[in-house]
Amino acid sequence: MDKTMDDIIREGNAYACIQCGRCTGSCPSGRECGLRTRKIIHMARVGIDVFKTEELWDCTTCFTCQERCPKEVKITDIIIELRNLAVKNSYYPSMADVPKIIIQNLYRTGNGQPLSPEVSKLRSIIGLDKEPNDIAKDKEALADFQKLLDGLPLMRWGGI
Amino acid sequence: MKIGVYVCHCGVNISNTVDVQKVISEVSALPTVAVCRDYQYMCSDPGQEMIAKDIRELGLDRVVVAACSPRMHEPTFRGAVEAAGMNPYCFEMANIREQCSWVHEDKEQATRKAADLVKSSVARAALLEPLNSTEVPVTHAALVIGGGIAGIQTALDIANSGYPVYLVEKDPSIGGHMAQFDKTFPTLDCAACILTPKMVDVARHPNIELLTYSEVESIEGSVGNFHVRIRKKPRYVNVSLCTGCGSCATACRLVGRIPSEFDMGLGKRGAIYVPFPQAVPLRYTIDPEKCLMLKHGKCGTSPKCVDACDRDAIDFSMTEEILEVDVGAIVVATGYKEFDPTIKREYKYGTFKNVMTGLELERIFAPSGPTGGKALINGKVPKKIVFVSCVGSRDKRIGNPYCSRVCCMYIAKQAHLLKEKIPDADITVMYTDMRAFGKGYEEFYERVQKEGIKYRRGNAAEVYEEDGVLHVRAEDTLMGEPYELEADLVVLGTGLEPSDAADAIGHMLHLSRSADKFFLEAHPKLRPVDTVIDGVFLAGAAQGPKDIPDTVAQASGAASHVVNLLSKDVILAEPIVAEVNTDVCAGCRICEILCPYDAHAFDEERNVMTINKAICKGCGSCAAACPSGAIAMNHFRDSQIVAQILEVI
Amino acid sequence: MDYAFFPGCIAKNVYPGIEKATRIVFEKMNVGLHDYPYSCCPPPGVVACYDKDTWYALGARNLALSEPDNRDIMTICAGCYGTLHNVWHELQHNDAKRAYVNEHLGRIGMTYKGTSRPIHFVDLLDGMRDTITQNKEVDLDLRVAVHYGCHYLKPTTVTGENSESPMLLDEIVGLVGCKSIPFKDRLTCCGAGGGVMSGEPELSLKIMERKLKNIKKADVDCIVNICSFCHMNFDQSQKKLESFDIPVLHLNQLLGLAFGVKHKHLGLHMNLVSTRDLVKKVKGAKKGRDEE
Amino acid sequence: MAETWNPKIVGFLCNWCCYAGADMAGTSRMKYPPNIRIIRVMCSSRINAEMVIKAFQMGADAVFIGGCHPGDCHYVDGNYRTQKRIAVLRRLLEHLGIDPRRLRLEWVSAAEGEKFAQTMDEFAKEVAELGPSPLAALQREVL
Ligand SMILES: Cc1cc2nc3c(=O)[nH]c(=O)nc-3n(C[C@H](O)[C@H](O)[C@H](O)COP(=O)(O)OP(=O)(O)OC[C@H]3O[C@@H](n4cnc5c(N)ncnc54)[C@H](O)[C@@H]3O)c2cc1C
Ligand SMILES: Cc1cc2nc3c(=O)[nH]c(=O)nc-3n(C[C@H](O)[C@H](O)[C@H](O)COP(=O)(O)OP(=O)(O)OC[C@H]3O[C@@H](n4cnc5c(N)ncnc54)[C@H](O)[C@@H]3O)c2cc1C
Ligand code: SF4
Ligand code: SF4
Ligand code: SF4
Ligand code: SF4
Ligand code: SF4
Ligand code: SF4
Ligand code: SF4
Ligand code: SF4
Repeated sequence: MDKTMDDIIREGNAYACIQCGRCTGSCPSGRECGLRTRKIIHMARVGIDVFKTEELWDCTTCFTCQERCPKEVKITDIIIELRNLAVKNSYYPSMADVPKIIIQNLYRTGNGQPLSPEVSKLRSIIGLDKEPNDIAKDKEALADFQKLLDGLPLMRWGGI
Repeated sequence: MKIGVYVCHCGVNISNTVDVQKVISEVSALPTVAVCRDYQYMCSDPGQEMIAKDIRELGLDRVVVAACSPRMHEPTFRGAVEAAGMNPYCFEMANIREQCSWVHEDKEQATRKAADLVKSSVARAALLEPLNSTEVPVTHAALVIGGGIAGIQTALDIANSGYPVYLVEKDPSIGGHMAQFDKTFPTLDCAACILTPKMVDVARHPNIELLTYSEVESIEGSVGNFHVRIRKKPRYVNVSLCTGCGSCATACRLVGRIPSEFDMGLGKRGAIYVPFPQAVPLRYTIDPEKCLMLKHGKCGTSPKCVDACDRDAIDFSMTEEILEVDVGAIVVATGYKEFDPTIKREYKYGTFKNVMTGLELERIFAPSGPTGGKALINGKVPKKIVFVSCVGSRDKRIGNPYCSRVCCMYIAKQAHLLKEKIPDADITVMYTDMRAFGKGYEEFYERVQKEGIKYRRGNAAEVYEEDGVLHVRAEDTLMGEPYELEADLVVLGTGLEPSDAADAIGHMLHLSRSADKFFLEAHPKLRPVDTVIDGVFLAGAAQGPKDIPDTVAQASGAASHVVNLLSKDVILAEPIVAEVNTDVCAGCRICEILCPYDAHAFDEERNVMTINKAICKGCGSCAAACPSGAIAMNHFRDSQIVAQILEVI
Repeated sequence: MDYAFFPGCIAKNVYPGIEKATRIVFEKMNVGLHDYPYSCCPPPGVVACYDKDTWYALGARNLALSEPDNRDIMTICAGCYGTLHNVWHELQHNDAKRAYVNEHLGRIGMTYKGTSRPIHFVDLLDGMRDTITQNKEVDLDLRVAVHYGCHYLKPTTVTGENSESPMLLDEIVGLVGCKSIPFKDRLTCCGAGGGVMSGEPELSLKIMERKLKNIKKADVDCIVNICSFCHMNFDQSQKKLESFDIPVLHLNQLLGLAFGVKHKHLGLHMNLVSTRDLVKKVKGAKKGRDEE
Repeated sequence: MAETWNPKIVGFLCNWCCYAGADMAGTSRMKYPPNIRIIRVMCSSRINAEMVIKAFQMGADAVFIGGCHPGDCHYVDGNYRTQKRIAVLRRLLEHLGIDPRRLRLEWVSAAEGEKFAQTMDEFAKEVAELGPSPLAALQREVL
């Protein structure tokens, strides 16, 4: 189900953008960095390979821009799709490296944020099971989960 | 049977998609078709002449034109065949443009469909019967609904042509929104100076019956003969006694306690009031929702207004009156309402007092307004002012995808007026695009910039307050930098929506709405003041957002259409009506209850139904239901429809 | 009432006090919470941003687990809710995606039907206001800064919430005697989402710093959140920034205090920012009540 | 059948709303599949069961009836009567072995060109999925 730039522009209504700038004006991240949401949408709709820009990874996906866009441009959805496209084209900057560890954890334990021995101790102090009653504990479920992940595209693109 | 068939290329509009020659060769083979030709533009003079010549020389008795929609040119061709001596109802049209060449891409299939449609029209044409229109007299009077500048201009133009006009306005005074403005763009004329004389003309015009504080209850009938019921709401003041002196208003126990609608709630009035000093008619009205006497039956020991009125004009026993009038034509001029920005929550309208709408600010400029024309916002002179454009317009999220056309310019006007009143004010307009397309508009925009108003491209994202100061957040899209401005006044350039009060009128007249919910004109370019309902016309912002020059132009256009209609003594009524074959009718009376117009009358003696031709509008509902097949729906007979079905499958 | 309980990995593996508080509070309110072999949601900022299809499939696996028992799924984190609810919503509308997801789940003998709905616990509390009041033992009398969390509110086309002026959380803290104090930009993002906290910690910290400054100005006793991820960001960032010390409570921890639960059972002492003064203040309030 | 089967749809459209809406689709150059053949009537209430059944008997795969939105009928309430009639007619069709989904009633206003085009798109697809009408097949055999 790989999407092309064209699909992303069309499905996200990017062509309808009137460059009003309400998105950038709303963006909590752009206030602190070089992310210009409007510009991302503009670059996308005029056919620039915007998935190569690093600013794409500055978005916290807070959806404020998408909520306020008067033209119903699905801005945040587009940003996420563009990131997918970037990953598929091996175009992710260094900051996207850290999440790789999270993906490795996910595969190994079923949780992006795995249990540490310290927290396990803390859990028992406050009267919880040492280990949460979840996938990490249920070996059968974890094996299935890994089998599921093995066949999913993330493992192909995530470069793990 | 000799049928002539004419296939139009419509330039290339049809022939690009439909293989006209192929259609011709298929249709020519039909036994009833005597001649089949094609032509570049059938509706042009030579095209029409081609048909006329064939009628005369070949003795055609039916004509089929395959071209655009019959809603476009059926009247044209009916006229052409009639001029050549054929009954106009023996003419039939096949729509191979709007419903074929323009909507399909596959040439082969479009050609197949076009051929089917033409054959179906030929089959129908063979069964058409000559019909004769009946003449109906025209009532020489008009109704204008809505007393804004549109309604005022229309009413004056019609009245000046010598025809009586009923002008119905729901509010106590005419004037509409224009009366709320101090100055108007782009020339900055004083609105009152140009509007008030017109309002007075309306009141004084011998041909105009002004019905303010009134609403249309119902409308029946059709072009030439509408029967209208108008409800006059009680003013509780006898208008023939009241001199408009205003003693009552100053005396009213509630004076200065009720938010004035005209002042957008910024000013206060009493329970007995005129909306504004130049109101027409200048007669007082008591607000039944607020007046102590009307609500509780008691106002102190005695109503102060009554005591104050020398003319004994106040009359609490007044009740509403129903007025019935007959008119030949109707103009709908119900105008607009301002978009309510409360739902654009990020702008905090309603939360922060210093966030205002465009219309509210208009009242601040007005010498008769809540601040007496002084630039005071909540008691203070604002120094930092931010305008926000396109609030409630060009916004799909809230369902108003259209541009409101006036806000760019009224923002420029208001920025100018504020600068004039507060020379040291720092004024910024945050905008998406600047639309200054009218005569003198771009020039005005430049003038305002020269005066020091800053235009920054990129619209406001949100408004917040910190330590009592408003802040507006935006991106300057030309620099690509987000920034924030402090403001002690934020003006929202609110857009236009159709008036709520127009809903009921729309239903009464069966008017269609366009996607923007304004009333739909008969053709977006060529018939912008007509509706598809004969005898009903549109003027002003009821048809779509527009400024005053465009409103007035359209109003005069609507008036000329009305006058055109009223200048005739009779018009022809379409003979497309239902008829009962009394030999077949079984007297079951099923049809009777179906007719929305009560056109049926039962003949007890003969035990058969009859239909009054003058009342029937030709929907065909009764004909569809008659179990005996006794009702013939002229021009849409069962046999004619079935013949079409057979051909299209 | 019975729900499948989706604690999410932060509440399980980083701030277990949140998991504990949730279990206690909901038990007191007679809501049954049931465990399933859940994986993490998976995180929208990482998995969705890398590959959305994988996100749908893993999300659907979680959603499908309680389907045989006909249980809706309660989440206590806006991030988990964001994932599960968005996945659920998309699969509700998008047949192709649903088929895709089921094709993959089929490989491990599962199917996704869409019969179990994810619910954010605050929406659940909305309907249990009387129960909250009945369980209240301490009138907390605190000035709090509430934080809604972006993915609980938005996108509104999916959540159906009011994203510009929500009041629900303010009202709920009000039920236990707290006063929600308005502060500048109270609805803006905490800076954690979208993989920014892990991928670009400095940017994330800048967004948070601005937010904390605004909260500090409002002079509150604590920050109350409804998202374990925001919770972690608020707590850890203050330690990194060093100039703030505003205690951070997940709403369930706040409710726990109001229900008279000992702060140690709520794991409050595990926060990086000390909650000692806050706990003292609450104890004082309780004493005050006892003496009445 | 040598040629590929294309659903045949007969459309009855009221003059004031749906027919105008179909015109609007044309004026706006919206594209939809060419399966429908439109017959114009003044009001959707002009259509009766005989006409619809006739269409099916003659080999139509589906029938579309278009009228004004409730409250907008040019003849006050013709569309309500149509709606009632169609409900009865659907049952009758079922009786005759015709899937009632082959008869579609839709309100389209004069401004809703987009809705008309979309409806045509959808309906053509739906009918294609339903396959040739059994009655139409019968008709073809007889011929
Ligand atoms: C803030 C603002 C500033 C503007 N400034 C300018 C300017 O400077 N220059 C300019 O050219 N244009 C300006 N405009 C646009 C201008 O207001 C319109 O062009 C003009 O008012 C349209 O006139 P109208 O008669 O069509 O509608 P309206 O002014 O809306 O009048 C309609 C009238 O119909 C009445 N009515 C409605 N429904 C019914 C009913 N069912 N029965 C009876 N009566 C009914 C209403 O009460 C009203 O009196 C401005 C608009 C706004 C919002
Ligand atoms: C490139 C272009 C594209 C456009 N596209 C559109 C569009 O898609 N839609 C749209 O709505 N509008 C469009 N317009 C605008 C449109 O052309 C005008 O609105 C319209 O033509 C104006 O009509 P008119 O009759 O006033 O003037 P004209 O079309 O200019 O007609 C004036 C007539 O008067 C004659 N004339 C002039 N002087 C005299 C004289 N002294 N004596 C006798 N006869 C005289 C001229 O020969 C001419 O025939 C477009 C304009 C341009 C330039
Ligand atoms: S808010 Fe929407 S329309 Fe405006 S610039 Fe951003 S994407 Fe474009
Ligand atoms: S979703 Fe991303 S781009 Fe949009 S406002 Fe939030 S951080 Fe900025
Ligand atoms: S006091 Fe009497 S005459 Fe004067 S305005 Fe009032 S009602 Fe009219
Ligand atoms: S009766 Fe009393 S309240 Fe009513 S208008 Fe007269 S003075 Fe005012
Ligand atoms: S006129 Fe200007 S402000 Fe108004 S909607 Fe159009 S572009 Fe926006
Ligand atoms: S001059 Fe023409 S192109 Fe330029 S803004 Fe005006 S209408 Fe548009
Ligand atoms: S339905 Fe037909 S048969 Fe019955 S009364 Fe009317 S015309 Fe006569
Ligand atoms: S055709 Fe319609 S309007 Fe005419 S008599 Fe029959 S039901 Fe009445």
